[in-house]
Amino acid sequence: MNLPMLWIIPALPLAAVALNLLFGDRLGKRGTAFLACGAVGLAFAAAVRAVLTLAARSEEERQIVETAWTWFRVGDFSVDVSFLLDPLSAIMVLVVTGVGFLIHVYSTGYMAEDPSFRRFFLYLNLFMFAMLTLVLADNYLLMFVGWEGVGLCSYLLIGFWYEKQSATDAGKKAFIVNRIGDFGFLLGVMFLIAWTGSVNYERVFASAPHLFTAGGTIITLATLLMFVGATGKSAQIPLYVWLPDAMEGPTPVSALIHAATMVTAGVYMVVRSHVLFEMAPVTLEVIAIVGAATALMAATIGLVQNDIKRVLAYSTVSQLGYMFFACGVGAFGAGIFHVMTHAFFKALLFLGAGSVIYGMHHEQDMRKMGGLAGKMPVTHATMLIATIAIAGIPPFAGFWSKDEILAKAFATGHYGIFAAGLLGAVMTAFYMFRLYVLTFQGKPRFDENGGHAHAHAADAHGAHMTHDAHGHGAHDDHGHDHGHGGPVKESPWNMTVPLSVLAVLSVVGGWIGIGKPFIEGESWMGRWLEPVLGSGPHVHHLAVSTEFGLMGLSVAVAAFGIFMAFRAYLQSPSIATAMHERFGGLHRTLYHKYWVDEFYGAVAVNPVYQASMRLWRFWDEKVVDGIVNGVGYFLEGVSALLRLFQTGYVGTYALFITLGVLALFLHFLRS
Amino acid sequence: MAQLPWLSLLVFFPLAAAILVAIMPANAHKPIRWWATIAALAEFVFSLPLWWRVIPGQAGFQFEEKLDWIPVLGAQYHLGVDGVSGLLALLTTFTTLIAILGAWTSVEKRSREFFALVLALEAGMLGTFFCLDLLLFYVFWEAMLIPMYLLIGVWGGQRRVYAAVKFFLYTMAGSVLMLVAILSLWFLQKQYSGVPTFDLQAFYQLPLAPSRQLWMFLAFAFAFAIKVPMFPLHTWLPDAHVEAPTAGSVILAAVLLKMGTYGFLRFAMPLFPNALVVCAPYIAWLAIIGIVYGALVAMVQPDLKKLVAYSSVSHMGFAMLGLMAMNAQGFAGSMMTMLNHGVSTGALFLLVGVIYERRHTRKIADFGGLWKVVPVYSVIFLVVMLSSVGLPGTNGFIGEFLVLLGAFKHSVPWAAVAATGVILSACYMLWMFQRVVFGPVTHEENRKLTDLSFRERLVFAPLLLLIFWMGVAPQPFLDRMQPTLDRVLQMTNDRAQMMTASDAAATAPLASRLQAAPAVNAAPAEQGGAR
Amino acid sequence: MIPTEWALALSAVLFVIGVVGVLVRRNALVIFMSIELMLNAANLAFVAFARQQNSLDGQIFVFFVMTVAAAEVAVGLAIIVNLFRLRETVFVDEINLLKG
Amino acid sequence: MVPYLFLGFAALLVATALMVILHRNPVTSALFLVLSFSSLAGIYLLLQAEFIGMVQIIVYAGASMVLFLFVIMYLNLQHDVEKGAQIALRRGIGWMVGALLLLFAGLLAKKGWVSGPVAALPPDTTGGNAAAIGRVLYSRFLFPFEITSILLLVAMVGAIVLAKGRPAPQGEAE
Repeated sequence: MNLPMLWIIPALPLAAVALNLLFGDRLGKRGTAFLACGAVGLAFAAAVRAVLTLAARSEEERQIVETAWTWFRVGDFSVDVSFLLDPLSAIMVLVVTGVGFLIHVYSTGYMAEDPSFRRFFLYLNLFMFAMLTLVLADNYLLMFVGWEGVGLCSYLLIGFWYEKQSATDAGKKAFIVNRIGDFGFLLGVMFLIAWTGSVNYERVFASAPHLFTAGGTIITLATLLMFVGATGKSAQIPLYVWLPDAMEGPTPVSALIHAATMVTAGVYMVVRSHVLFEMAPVTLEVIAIVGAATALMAATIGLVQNDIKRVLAYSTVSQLGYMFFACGVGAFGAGIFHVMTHAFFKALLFLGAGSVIYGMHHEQDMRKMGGLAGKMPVTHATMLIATIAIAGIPPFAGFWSKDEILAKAFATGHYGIFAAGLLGAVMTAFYMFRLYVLTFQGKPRFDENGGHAHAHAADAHGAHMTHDAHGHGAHDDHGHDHGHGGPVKESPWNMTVPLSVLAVLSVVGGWIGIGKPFIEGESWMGRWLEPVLGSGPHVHHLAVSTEFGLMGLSVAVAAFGIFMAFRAYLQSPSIATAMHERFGGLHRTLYHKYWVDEFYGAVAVNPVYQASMRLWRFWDEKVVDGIVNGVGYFLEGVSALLRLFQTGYVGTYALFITLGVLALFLHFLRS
Repeated sequence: MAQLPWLSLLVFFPLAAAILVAIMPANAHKPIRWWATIAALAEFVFSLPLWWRVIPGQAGFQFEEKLDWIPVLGAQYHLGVDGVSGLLALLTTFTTLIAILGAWTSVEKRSREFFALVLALEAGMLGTFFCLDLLLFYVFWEAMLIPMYLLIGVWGGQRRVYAAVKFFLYTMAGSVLMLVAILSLWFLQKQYSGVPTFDLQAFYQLPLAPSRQLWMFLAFAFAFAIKVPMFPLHTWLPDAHVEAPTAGSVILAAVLLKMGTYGFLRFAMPLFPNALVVCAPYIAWLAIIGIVYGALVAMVQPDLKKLVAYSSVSHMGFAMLGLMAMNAQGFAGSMMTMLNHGVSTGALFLLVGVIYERRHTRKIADFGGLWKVVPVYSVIFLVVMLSSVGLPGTNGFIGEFLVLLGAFKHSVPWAAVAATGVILSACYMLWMFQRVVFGPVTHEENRKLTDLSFRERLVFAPLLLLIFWMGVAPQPFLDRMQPTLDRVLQMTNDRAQMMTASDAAATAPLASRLQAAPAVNAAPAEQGGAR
Repeated sequence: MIPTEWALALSAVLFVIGVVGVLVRRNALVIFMSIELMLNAANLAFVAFARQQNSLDGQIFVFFVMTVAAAEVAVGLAIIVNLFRLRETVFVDEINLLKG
Repeated sequence: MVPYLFLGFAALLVATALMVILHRNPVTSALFLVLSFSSLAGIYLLLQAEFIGMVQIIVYAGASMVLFLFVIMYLNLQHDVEKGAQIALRRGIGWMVGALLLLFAGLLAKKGWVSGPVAALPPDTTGGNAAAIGRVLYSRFLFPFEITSILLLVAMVGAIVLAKGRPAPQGEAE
């Protein structure tokens, strides 16, 4: 057993960053790609080795802690840079390095012709480092390092094409919105420090039951604040607004950061702190409601978006909502399970979308696609798998996790949330298959001989909505000089291979979570997580018949959604058009995402800006400086008065001298 | 004792170098800057032992030097160093070297006088940090003002005279009050012990009736608050920074502002602990207002330097808040924030100076798309900006976090409001960065910008190194400052209790020489709090 | 024997005449003469005291005062001449170069 | 006899001094000043300051006043015009202040008067005091005396430089 083995995992990508910085200009594209992918591949290998080591231990000992050094120590408070591998972080680290590796490989194809190839991989590796720090940290503060680090990389990668205003805007928005969440998270962590005196998970969780009263104000406040952090990172109401805009980044980034890994950090954090959250039922309730509301709201918005990546973005927000309400109803294991399956199929969806976009020469508007199934067979097949997975059809991965969440919600008596989840599932199936149909089925709505099918293309719906306040559907026209023209064809191998691998995972990935009605006892996943999560959220187990009933219901609604999508967009597009016309106002509201961005702009961004301007122009320059300058002017005025005595005539001066002498005489006379 | 008067040498070597530079031929630009650089480098190397020779565990003053200065008054030439002043002195010598290197090509007129003044300023700053005699402190404090005044007034921008006079008068207004307080301390000390002295350590032993402390504390606090600068007294800073030459801005931000917080830590707080307890909430709220206010106003600045200047107001608000929290984390955080601010904001000013030198404008609107033209510059800018924003892993985070933690332990609302500064700092910095570095190149002039020269890279390399060192492994810094900070904290609390206890009895003979202050609530500093 | 008081009284009167002269006249030359009068009033006092104390020191002082007065006259008149060349006047109320 | 002489000289002195400041013609003023200096010299003689009295005649009444007259004539000054309300006001203030000064001085003198030690020995008046002054001047006061000579030299140079005026504009090649 040659420890250390944990710190090497985040260190590998970091080393790649350093090497890239120092020697990147001499490596060339191949070298850079090799370096970046190699580092992440090695990190994956190291992670596998570490997890195997972990798995080899008995259940009680499944925890590896490695302390690198003391970060800082002030008074009685000290923070270590130390890493923790337990079953929970094991899942995360495998997902992150595994999916991350695939996406790195994919990126070598997708970004092949970008002039900033090297910079892209630099950021990507940096992201891997930060994300691995986040999941491997053994205390909240080190987690916060990763937490902010991924935020930074997200910022850099969203704004990767920095010459595009909308991209840098989106990056900035992501960072600032995340910061609002971080503000909450930081305060929450401070509550923990103030009461428990530590940020170390083990110590906090061990002492929490003695220090906090379950359901008390303090623990509720602390967990709520931490949840604010989670809403920022994981794009929940009210801080979800940055994620759809984040689609300005290159597609592999969307896949890696905004689908598979970073956005699930909030869920990970909540699950990691489940000991605390379980002590605060009010917070859990809030999480459940927020999660369900987000799942529904994002799904409704996703119904009408035309940009392929935006549909996926809202779908991600919606799926994150599922994860949160899983946590909210106490099904932390189910939440993490969904994190994992979602990572597989959503990464696949994004990469598939990327492949489509790549094939379509950076066209992202689904209204200008169609009929790609034959032209891009691998992409089509893998995308179809992922779409089925997310729609929740057994035995694909998404079914198992989503069903577990819904079942847990039902079992814990959260019927309203269960209903919302079910409704969300219908919409998910609908909009995902809408995406699939519009992209791969039907007739091509573009010039098949190459070139863009610009706005003349058949516009199935929403033509009246070409006005676009936020630059949606902007193409990735960022100086790529390739492929404006030429027929649509399948992507190269380094893009299709990752797609295939992820497709396999999207099918089989859910099987580890097959539990109760099919096998005896807890699912494999549940047993694996037991050392961390305890023996499960002790819900009254449902009868087998109920379980099967719920499954049937969930499959049924998914099938209904799929059927509707095919019907409205493939068989008789008139239905879709008719619906849009019938519910124009609703459609507009959805298309404009309930005008939330505009609302935030009106109530937060603009007032703050205006107020700042006033503060500066009025308070600083008029009031404070006015007083300062006023003192100056006052003294100047007094001096001006005194100056009147300085006539410049010697006679006057002589008179004053004499008067002075007289005064002196008077003084002597009086004394 | 054959010990070298090391601290005196540290203080007076730059002065000697300044004089030597000043008598060089006026138009020998090259030799002048070379010699100035060599002097600053020698001084820095010479000060490096402060890092390891000042023994961290030993809390008191070390390397003390004591000579009679004005025996009648009991004023002494008394120098000494401890963890806090040692670190700040290191920051000073380091910053001066960086500033001189950074100003190599930017100063064309009267370069001889310029470099001489920078070196003289260094002497003044070091003296201020080292001296342990209040009269001497006052002398250094004022002496420091003159070179800075000239640097702004002669080498500044368009409104340099206004800015220089404003800077001078603001600081003077405060320091005059401080002088009065120093003198009244002296009288009280003389009455108490019969021996006239300005010695700081003697004052540390002087019991003062809580009712009497308030006015003296306010006088000290006013002087230091102007220097920090705290919220309503900050308006000299944007003007001074905008008009000052780059080197002046760097030194002003990196060191001069620290004089204020250092003054609180060394003088105002331990000397007048009971008054501090009364005033701390007000000062803390002013600091918090400063944090938010500075950030908000920074957001709307059209001028790069002004933006950085207002961000200084915000950052120094953190430093003050940490002090007012009156606990180990707050103190350490405050001290870290001082060092961080010195490094990060100094670097920011240098960065602004670099493009100013090339383009002769500081308007944000005049830039855009710099990443394409000057990538190395942009990357450095990015790192420095992130450190200023307080990204974990860079130095900024440690300070901010510790301050917030300290504030949180003292009062949750303090931390809650102050933490919004974390959001706002991201807002103004990222927005500025986006407008300057991202986007397409909108001004043709910017296409011809040249990237950093070797000398400039040499300037930024140590700054970046420090940013990461202090962010990743700040413990060496914390180890050095903590014994001292603990001692200050201990002393402040002890004195507060002692004087509360002995208010009526022991200090009765002193009578009410100073006007009695309003009744003092003499609860110990740990009040409210999270416990 | 003349009482010292008499001489002092005379000195005072002479001095006041000088003062009045400075105050009421506008001709620089006459003002200058008035100043000479005041100087002489001082000299008179010196001499009177010297006699009272039977010491020569007072007279020596007078001697020095006279020297200084002579120098002053020379330089002062030169200044007045210069001023006249510049301003074509010797009236002090037409000259306010001292005004700030 | 001596007191009467003193009173006579004093009256003459005050009268001529008043004429100095009252007469409109500067030449006349100067001439009255000569007269007043001469009477002062007489008073000096009465006060047993023979050397000073002589020097007063030579230096003041002689040299200085010649200079005055020379300047007045050089500048070709006529009667001063003293008209207008402002000048009248000035005159009023001037006389009032003068009167007040004299009054206060008198009051002060009345209020308290330390007469100081009176010489024990009667002053030696035989043959004047020039020799005695010379002895003191060249021994005890030698240094101030030399300094005075330098002062005079400086004054001389200064007067010449000042009176010479500025060089003609074309001389300054700029």
